[in-house]
Amino acid sequence: MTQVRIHGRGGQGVVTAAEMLARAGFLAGHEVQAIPSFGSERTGAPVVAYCRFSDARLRTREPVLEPDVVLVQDPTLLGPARPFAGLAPGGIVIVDTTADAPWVREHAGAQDADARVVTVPATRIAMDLLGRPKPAAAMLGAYAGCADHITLDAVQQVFRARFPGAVGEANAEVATTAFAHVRGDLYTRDDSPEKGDAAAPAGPRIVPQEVSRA
Amino acid sequence: MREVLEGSQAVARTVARCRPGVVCAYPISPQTHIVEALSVMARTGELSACEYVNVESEFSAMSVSIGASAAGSRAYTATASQGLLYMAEAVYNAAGMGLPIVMTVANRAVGAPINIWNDHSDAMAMRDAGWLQLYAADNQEAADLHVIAFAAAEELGIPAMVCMDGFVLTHATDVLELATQEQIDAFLPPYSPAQALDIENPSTIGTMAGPESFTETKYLQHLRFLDAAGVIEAWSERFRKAFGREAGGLVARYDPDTLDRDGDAPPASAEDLAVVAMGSVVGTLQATLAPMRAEGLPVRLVGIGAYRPFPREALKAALGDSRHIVVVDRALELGAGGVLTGDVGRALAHTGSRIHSVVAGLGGRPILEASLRDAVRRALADELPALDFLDLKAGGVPEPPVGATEVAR
Amino acid sequence: MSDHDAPPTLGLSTGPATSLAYHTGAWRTERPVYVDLAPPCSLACPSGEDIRAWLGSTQEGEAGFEAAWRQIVAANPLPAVMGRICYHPCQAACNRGEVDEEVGINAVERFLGDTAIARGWALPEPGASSGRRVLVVGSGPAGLSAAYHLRRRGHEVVVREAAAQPGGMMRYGIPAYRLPRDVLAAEIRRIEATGVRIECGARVESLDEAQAEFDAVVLTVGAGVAHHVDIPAGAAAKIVDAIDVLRDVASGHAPLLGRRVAVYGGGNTAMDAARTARRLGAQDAVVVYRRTREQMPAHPTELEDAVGEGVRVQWLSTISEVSGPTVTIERMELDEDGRPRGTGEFEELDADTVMLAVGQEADLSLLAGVTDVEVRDGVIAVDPGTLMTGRDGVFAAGDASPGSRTATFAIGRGARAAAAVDAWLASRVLPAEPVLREATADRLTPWYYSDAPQQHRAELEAARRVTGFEEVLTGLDAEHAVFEARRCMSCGSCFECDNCFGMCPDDAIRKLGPGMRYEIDYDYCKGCGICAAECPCGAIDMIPEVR
Amino acid sequence: MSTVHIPFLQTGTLAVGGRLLDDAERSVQSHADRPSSLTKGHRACQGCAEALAARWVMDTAVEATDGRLVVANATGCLEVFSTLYPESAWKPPWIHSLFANAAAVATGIASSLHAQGRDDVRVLAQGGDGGTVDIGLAAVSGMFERNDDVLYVCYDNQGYMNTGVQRSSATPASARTATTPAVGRHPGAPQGTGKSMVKIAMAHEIPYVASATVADLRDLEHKVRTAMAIRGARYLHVLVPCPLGWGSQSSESISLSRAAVQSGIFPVVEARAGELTDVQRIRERADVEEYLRPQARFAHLFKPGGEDGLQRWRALAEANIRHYDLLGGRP
Repeated sequence: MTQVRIHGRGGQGVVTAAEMLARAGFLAGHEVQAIPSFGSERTGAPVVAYCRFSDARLRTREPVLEPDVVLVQDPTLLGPARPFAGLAPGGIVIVDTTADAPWVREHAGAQDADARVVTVPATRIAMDLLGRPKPAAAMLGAYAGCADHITLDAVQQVFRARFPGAVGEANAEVATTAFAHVRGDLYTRDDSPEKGDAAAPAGPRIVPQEVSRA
Repeated sequence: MREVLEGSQAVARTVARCRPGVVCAYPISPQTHIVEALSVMARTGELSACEYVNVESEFSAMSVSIGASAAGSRAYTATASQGLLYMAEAVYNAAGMGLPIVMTVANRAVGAPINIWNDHSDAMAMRDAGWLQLYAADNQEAADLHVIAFAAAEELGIPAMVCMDGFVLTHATDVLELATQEQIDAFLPPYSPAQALDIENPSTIGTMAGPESFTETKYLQHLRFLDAAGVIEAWSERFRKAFGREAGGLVARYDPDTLDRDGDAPPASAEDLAVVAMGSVVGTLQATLAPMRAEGLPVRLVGIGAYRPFPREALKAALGDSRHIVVVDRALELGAGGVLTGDVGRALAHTGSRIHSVVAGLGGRPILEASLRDAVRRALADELPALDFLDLKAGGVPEPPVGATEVAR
Repeated sequence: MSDHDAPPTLGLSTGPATSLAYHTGAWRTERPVYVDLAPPCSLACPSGEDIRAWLGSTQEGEAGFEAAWRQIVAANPLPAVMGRICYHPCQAACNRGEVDEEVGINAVERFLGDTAIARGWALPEPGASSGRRVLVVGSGPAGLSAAYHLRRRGHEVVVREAAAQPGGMMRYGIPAYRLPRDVLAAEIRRIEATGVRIECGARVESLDEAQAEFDAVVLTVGAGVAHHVDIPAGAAAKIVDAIDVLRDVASGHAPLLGRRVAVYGGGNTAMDAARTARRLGAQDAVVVYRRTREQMPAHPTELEDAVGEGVRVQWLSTISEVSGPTVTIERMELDEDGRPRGTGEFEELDADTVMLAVGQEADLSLLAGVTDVEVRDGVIAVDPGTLMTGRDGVFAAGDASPGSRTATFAIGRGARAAAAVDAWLASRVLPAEPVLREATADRLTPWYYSDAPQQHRAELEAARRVTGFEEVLTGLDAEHAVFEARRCMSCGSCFECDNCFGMCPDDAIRKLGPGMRYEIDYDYCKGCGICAAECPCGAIDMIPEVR
Repeated sequence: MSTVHIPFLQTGTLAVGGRLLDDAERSVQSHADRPSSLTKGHRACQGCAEALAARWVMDTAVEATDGRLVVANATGCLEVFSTLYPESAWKPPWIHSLFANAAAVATGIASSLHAQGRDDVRVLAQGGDGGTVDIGLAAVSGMFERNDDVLYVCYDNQGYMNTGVQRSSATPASARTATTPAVGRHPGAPQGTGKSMVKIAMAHEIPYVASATVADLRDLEHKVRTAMAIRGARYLHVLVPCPLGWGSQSSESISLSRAAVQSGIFPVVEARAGELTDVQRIRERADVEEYLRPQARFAHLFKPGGEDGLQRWRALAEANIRHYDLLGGRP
């Protein structure tokens, strides 16, 4: 079972991201579950949503406490939302920022966390290609770029299905760009102490920007 | 076709495929996604020959449903929490009038303090309103239950609530398989109202009953309600045969080891600790108990499908010889304990059972597997008190910040 | 579908109109009952006409005219006459007067009378012959009425009239401008057509002889002899009796009265005399009357008409002396009892002729030497119920008997005398006239009657009136007669307005169909009294429920 | 019973019947075979104007719809006195649900009928002033605002008579009720309170709003017929004297209504889409005393100290007369 936690702010499409992620996971052949942690929050307030992938039918309804993957749609949440909390050893943290992984670790107070930190300027990409600060597709594209739970193709499919027409296409492009960004920046932005251990970017396995410290 | 759907969408689509004539609702979290979806379908024509009525209150929502049902339409509404209480008078009325309205209750806590998150205190407040109360363990069942609810309600002339945990289910996205239009058309008989307002055969509906007839009226309602258990069981069984999956029923049994739902699972035995629960916590319990069984712990799970009528016999049958019961309860009867526990206790009267009430998940507090596991372990170790509040924080409610206190003064 | 056997709980629905099983009539402490009360118009009609009934028929228009006329002549054989000369006390009593204006009953009666003449409607056929013969002495309204009603009862009737023409005061006392002679003649002829024989110029001289010839005798000799007052008068004074003048005018021998005429008196004859004087050329006609307007016996409308024609009235005045063309008048005043007394103040008035209209007396020469027929206060004393005089088989009615000296009273008494004669001839006891409950104004709910003004007969211009003896008032046309009749409020008698039926909160009144009125369903009537309160015409009583 | 001669009379349209009228001009109530939708055997008090008005309204609506009428009734006197199980005094299909929800139940019925393609069947909702002006106002307002195809009729007897004559927001100033007793310095209902449901309805700009009384059957029937010829939300407010609550004689229910109109206290109006379109003029002007004095609930106005209250009533009548031009320009 893979568990994902998504942090963001109201209006950024956090809940949509969780649902799209679940849908993409379903297309990848998983049993899936998306659980938004809804509040009475309005636009701008911190929001959390969860997603699970599993090969067996999902039963539990508890929130994700020990995520394998954390998506942070807003770097200002790095401190208050404690995105590294409960992160499974070697878990992935994908952050929407133009900054780099060390900056993320610093601002999250997670310099020594056993995690792989990946950054992607998701909102910027979304603004460029979609014209709106909706980073979900970019975040999922980045996710597809650094883990094999979902594919870029599935991400594109679910956004096209949800937003038929131009918006869906734009989101697909956003996802592709983010995907490429993650892949392309793999070595240039890598701040991993074990830089030299990084696997080559060839083959089906996608190599994240930051590799596990394990 | 298995698909990924939000629970509310699943319910809305299934309700639409039941072909209601009138859908009327007033928005309240966490019911909104359901009625929003229905309003869209009414506009797009996906929901045809149906009036979607936006009203000014839940009270009117139920009242419109009453009028619609009496006038010969399959009527549907949805609400939660304060909304259910605001319509309370009409909820009782619909039942007394024998109008088979189906209502989704997206279970939510009742204030004060105001709280939009899940527990069962709203539906529990309506437990004696004369409605069937069917609880969904997951979104698949939530959707399927609506089909069963319409069928049973209409056969009985008793309205039905389908209770699904607010947010936990309504807003969760799951993989599920919706009953198709063709399947529902084949399964659900067309609505033929027992007492429609008919200009050809006019009748007076909703008369006043004096002391000379009120008791008898209630007695007949009671008898009918007793019949409801058999009707729910029968429709659930028909559903299982037609759709190849279990939904509804009075009590859900689970395989002792896989914890998969299995109507043929054996009853609990004398050495078993039986955990009784209803709603989405059943899923979390499935996830929690399976590893414990694997450890060899004697634990069984029994789910309550129909809270009203309360399935005393089916529950006793499922509990078998087990005399040690933990009820995971999502509503609190102040000064007493869990509400469901009270019903279980009454069902098990004179059986010599030890019953623990574990009050959990009030006002949206997540129910964690670890906490459940802990409670079960304590029960097995005879360390669980008769009433336990799961994950109760020491020190009570946090103090407000100083500044706020100053302003308040 | 399943094995459940408890019936559905239908929220206690029930069939429609099942409340019929619950009889709310038991709640009642008072019950409404429909009544038929006597309307004030009929109660006030000396002729005894069922005015409400014949107005009712008139309301139906053309189809109802003959029926209406027949309802009149059931009491009064002279509708065209009375429609002109009656002072219509019915109208004074009419409850509609409290709503807007009283119903113009008299005008409608005239319309019906004229219509009957124009269409030649005959009076009812007489009943089977009784073989009895009755003599009626005098052919005034009382005599004609008595004769007509006797004839209807199958008796052979002979009317003997001293004058040359029948009609009595109708012919000789009432000016033609009020009662055209052809109208009078037509209605008398119609009575004769029923078999009544009228012998004119046939003065009855002996009661004994009359009784020998007839089984019964009715004395309706009238009061055609003028009263006289002693007024000191010079030789040149021209003082005449008003009644004589009227009679002369009626006979076609109009006297010369001069340019200035004084009429002494305050009754209707005085008014007729003054108006006749104007027609005969008097430029100044002054009525001299001892008392006040309020005390004047003449009918107010007669006074108004006279004043309208230029007649002056000198109130609280007596003529103390007539000397040549100079009349000396004493001013009067009223004492504590309202009686006039002299003030000692005098004034003078010029008059070429003084007409005395200070009352008339019955000519009772027939009774000279008849001791068993008592004359009291100048009139023949009769039993008030049977109108029989002291002598068996001799009855009296009209102005020669006690009571109001009006044509309408005379007609009523004539009819009563006829009934009494009929009973006497058959040796039956004449039942007393029933005491009827009056439909008083306070019983009515006048709100429901539409506002509608009385249809006044177009009056001829006053100037035109005084130039001759054309009829002063023209009649209503059919449309206006119907309209006027419809102003009748049907006091005390249901006219099926549906108010009770429509306004019963308990749906406890059954409508039985046109002409059938209604029936109260006492199984359900709670006795709220709305039907009685909202009945426009007061035809419902609430009476205590005695169980 | 023998046939008697029945004459025509000039009662115009003031009486229930009147044989001078063409058949088309006759009131529904004058017909021997009228529907009598609220029939005998109901348990209303003697002289109950609500029972009367309800029959008038519904009979007219039944005729106007050719019997295609369904009725939703609020809790209240009307419901209680007509449907004590196992008896019902109603003939049309009729439903009672709750006190506050008649308008919403009616909406439900109308929606259902529309969904069934039965727009030929019309819906009438009715309730007392409490169920309309007070507890049911939200539902009534909602029905108005949505312009649902419902005629809502309020039978206004100016208080909670069913529960023993307590004050409602339709109770007029000075009126004695069980909760505004005629004691103290300001006896009866307080001045300056209460609402005008007609104005509230007009503010919704629904197609048709009218007021009527039991003093004028033709007017009431006309208004019901007019309303039934219109689609959408319609409102009819009928003043119904209550002998019990008003302390009047049971026989006075009609005459009090008449006095209310003729004194100017109760304006009888018609409005379309929020605009006043017709006003019934005063025919025979009455003093407010004609209306007030027969009612025991106003008895204190005629005792020492009551002059101010009486004066306020006169002022109210004058204000209405001015505002609605009830005299039609006459002095």
